[in-house]
Amino acid sequence: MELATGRGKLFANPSTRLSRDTFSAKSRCLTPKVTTVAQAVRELVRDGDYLAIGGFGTNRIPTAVVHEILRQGKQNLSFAGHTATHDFQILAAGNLTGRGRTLARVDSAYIVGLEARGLSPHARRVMESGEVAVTEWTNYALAVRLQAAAMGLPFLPSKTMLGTDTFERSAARVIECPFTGEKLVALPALSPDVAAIHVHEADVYGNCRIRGTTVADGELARASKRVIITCERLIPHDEIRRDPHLTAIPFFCVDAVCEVPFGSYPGNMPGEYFSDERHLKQWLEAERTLEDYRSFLEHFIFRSADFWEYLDKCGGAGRLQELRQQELFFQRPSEGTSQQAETRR
Amino acid sequence: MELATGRGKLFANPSTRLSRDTFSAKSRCLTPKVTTVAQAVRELVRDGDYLAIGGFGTNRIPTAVVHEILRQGKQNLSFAGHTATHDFQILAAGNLTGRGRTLARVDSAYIVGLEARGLSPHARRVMESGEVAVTEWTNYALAVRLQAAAMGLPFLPSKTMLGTDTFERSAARVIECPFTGEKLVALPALSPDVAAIHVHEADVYGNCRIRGTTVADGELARASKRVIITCERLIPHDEIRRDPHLTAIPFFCVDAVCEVPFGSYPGNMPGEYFSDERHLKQWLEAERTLEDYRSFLEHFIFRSADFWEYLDKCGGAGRLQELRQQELFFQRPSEGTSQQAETRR
Amino acid sequence: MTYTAIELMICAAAQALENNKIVVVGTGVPCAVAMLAQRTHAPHLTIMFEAGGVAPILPTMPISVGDSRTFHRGIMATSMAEIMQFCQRGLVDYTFLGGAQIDAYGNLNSTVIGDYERPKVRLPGSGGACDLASFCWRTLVVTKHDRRRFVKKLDFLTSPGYLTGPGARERAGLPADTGPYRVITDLAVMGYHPQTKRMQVLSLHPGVSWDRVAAVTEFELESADPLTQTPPPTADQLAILREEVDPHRYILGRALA
Amino acid sequence: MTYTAIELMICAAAQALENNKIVVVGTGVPCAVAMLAQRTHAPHLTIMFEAGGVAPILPTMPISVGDSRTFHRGIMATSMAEIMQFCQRGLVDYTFLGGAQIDAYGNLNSTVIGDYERPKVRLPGSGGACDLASFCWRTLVVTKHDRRRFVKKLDFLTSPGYLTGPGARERAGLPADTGPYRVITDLAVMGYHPQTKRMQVLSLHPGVSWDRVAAVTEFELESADPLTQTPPPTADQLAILREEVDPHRYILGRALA
Repeated sequence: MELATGRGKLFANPSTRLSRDTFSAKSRCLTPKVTTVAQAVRELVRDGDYLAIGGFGTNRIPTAVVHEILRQGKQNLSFAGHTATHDFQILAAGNLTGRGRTLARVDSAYIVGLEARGLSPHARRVMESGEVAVTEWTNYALAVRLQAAAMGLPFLPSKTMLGTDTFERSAARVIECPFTGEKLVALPALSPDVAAIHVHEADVYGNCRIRGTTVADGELARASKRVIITCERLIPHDEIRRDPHLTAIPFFCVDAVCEVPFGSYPGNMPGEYFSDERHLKQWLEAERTLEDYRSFLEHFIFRSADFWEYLDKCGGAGRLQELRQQELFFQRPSEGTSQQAETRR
Repeated sequence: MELATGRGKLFANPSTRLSRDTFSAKSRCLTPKVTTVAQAVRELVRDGDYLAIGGFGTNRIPTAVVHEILRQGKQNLSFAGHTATHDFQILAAGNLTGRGRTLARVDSAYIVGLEARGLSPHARRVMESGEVAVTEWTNYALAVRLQAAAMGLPFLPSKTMLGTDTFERSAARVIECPFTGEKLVALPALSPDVAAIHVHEADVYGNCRIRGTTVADGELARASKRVIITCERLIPHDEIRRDPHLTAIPFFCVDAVCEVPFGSYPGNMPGEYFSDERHLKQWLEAERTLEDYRSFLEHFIFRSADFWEYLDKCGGAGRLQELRQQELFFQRPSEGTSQQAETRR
Repeated sequence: MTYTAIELMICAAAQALENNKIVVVGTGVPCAVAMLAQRTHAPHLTIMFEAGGVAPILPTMPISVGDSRTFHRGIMATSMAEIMQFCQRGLVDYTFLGGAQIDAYGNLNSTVIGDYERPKVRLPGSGGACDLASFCWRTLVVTKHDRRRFVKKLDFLTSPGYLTGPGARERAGLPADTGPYRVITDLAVMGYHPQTKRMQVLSLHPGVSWDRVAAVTEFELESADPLTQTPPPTADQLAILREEVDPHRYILGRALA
Repeated sequence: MTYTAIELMICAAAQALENNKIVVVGTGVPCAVAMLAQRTHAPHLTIMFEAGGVAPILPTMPISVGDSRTFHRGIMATSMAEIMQFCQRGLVDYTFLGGAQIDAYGNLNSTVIGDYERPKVRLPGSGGACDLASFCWRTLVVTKHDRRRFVKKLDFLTSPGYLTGPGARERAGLPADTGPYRVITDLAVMGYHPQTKRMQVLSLHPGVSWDRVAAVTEFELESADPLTQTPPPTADQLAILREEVDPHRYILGRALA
């Protein structure tokens, strides 16, 4: 019997020969890697790269890096859209706004939506325009694809997507278990060219700690050829060595470390600050017409020199303290549509 | 071209149908599971079971459970020998000593040796007697087999064992990657009937914390049908909830929780106490002749009511404090052959 | 005691969850359902969120399935892969899913409206839905009942229900004995016929007629025998729902989506 | 300055390790080799242990590759699978292995002496050796040179060297460009011929003749051209080795195994 093959395009080569050669050449030197976001993006994100973003859409995301990718006008990227919500929304602003085409190819598990907050009008425009090639996956499928690359394997099996159009539009293949004959879906390894991940704490070498859920960032940091870390706080190297079982990402996976307090804003950072639902709502509203959206982007992104300026425009230290108190005392999120539809991703 | 198949026997069925049905029936109730080692072994270890032991041979091992398996005369077990050193040595004492046959089948990655301390004479006798069936694997292969079961898959691929007699005597199969054509070794899932794991801290429900390396115990706890936890200390449930990202094993994987301070003795427990190299040397020496060994076992195991009595016979609280100070102040291990050969496993 | 459609739906859905089981939920209604069940007949129902939160004590409704509430005082904060693997190996009993379209076999579409290549509306896609629908023992859907949603043919099959009917999941390679379990709408509670695997009405909500349900369902609905009436929420359920589960009326206060 | 055979072996092996690389070691001699390299020319050599220890600051020699010294003040304490996966994806440069037998292609036996079904001696088996020999870029062996060990034909091929010769690793499916790199004994330092992949003597230790090496090697040894003399340990190396790496003479004080 013929085994099914998805007809989606594969945007990254799963060969371990290629990825082993890349990892072989990667520096293992325990050397300080602290730099600015602008410098990190300039050196490590290249036109045409396959990009992946850590966190979970509006939670523990490296916002500053995503803004900077827009500001530097990076073009023609492939993107891993696993629960990509606000991060995807920002990247989509590089398409159809007169600044070329930031996104060219998307491996999609969850895109264009912001969970219960609704769909992003501009991300919809971009994805409905036909100028971005899409291949379908699921959140788990993308996590497994990263895991395969992290393990140094060309594929891993799973039991997801069987029998669906999601499979049909993926680039996965059905295989049979050599022991039991069970049908399985083989998921090709995904080794992004570059990943950006926001963490709670890192030392200057890139040893990182994450509090709370890790989503797929353990796998992502290990799968990616180049890794940019933004962190809420730099911590002394000695602190890492005091409790080595708390390290989530080791230094030899990391290429750049940027200290960006409130770096997940307007997203949530566990134990630090809650998401700014007011700003996220404002953003969604600004997207309704292209004209409004371009002014919004000019103001918040392109005419901001850096992330500090963006934070100031969003209410600065006072607003950030409110979000901090919401996180720590579980107050009701101020305003915002917050919870509109129960439809889950 | 014909793809190679190992000719070793498979001692556990990798079918996910079977394991899903077992996990479906497993209790998910947040109910206290504290019991004695004797009771846990009586209820959860059955003749003919596939058994696996956590830790790393002489590090963080559930010694009390292994002793109790001997004392209760469990028979005809299959065993996962991934860096099984002192744990294997204890179990092998149930063969050729007039108490039937404790070990019947062994998936071997590392057995009969105690790392630099040398080979166990009695474990050699047992394994050279022909009364135990063996299939060969590697440490990573067994970790991956557990990981496959933990993931709910019938197999996982790897790049180990290719081209070796280890493969030839395994029950693995060579497959080709459906994307790249690379040759890979398919490793069948291993879901032990019962596992025993020693941890630093657990609450009464079985939520566990491990300090330091986890070896393969994350996978083992998730792969196994029944899990016995011994812990250095019970801690309040609230303490688990204070820092949920420190939990290594969640309660719904666990069937019994036994508080056994110094439970890894004569092995090392990170941050708690060092291995008792003197006792381990004494043990190896007692094994030289069967007669000596039987008296040794009578004294230390069979005529001890429980683990407390064993600890008393080994020097009791005074000796334990010495080992504690060795661990915390890195004193020279007292006596013992310790480091005899550089041959690594 | 008066109650709203959303209150009835939440109470009816909560009844479908047994004690001592594990459920993976999203934000919004499913989260309220699980919280209500915990506070009534199922105190030992364990809640998980796909981003990695396990058994939180929810201080308030999460806004995102990855926000910090989802593991607040939880027993574990782990990874997405770990949660999915608990599901893949058969440890997770229930999940709640939604979608823009559902068909008679409980298949769901959350990817596109219109043609895939030139979509009228690009929706988010599977997210974790296809994974959860594949792995969990029982899939529940809580949704508004309308004809755009209950369709004969999906524009895109994102997440598997019973696919094309009896045995189709198993033939496709999905784990045996898994699949759609309940659909709870503002009009009725539906299950699936044990043989045909087609959606069937188990109970109509108080005051709702068969014809009204049939009129907003594009496919032919079967009827259970006997067809009963959904029990209205009890005063206890309503009090807990309004005072403890959703005191700020995040969910109870909004229009049915 | 006088030195022992084991001191010479450790110093010669340390010279083979470059700075800014990663090495997976076991206990005993390989651990001393890596510690000496760190304290001389390779301060940024990262040490890993297969049970999960990453980049420890070793307070004293570990007794087990899983004991608490192996992650003392390390940068990470993780799992065995994670360490092996660092290796499998090409991040680990060196590993040290041993065995009861080694052949001309650097294949190793640590499983049985005699027939597999009725072994004369049952040895531990692969442990992590076959994994590390498969995944790491370069495999080193430090061992006593004798005829029982340097054999024409292994009783059992536990861990892969170059298997049957050029291209055999790649044909078997092992990662390209990996394999045996150095064998350091009490008599000589050996590498492998770039074309034939057979073991060849790179340098003889001071005072050791070719015939003496050939006499304790069952297979035909090739010779590098030019064949040099192993540089004796420097005073610096010896001082660091004796005073810092192994002050208690755990390794330096024992007979050659």
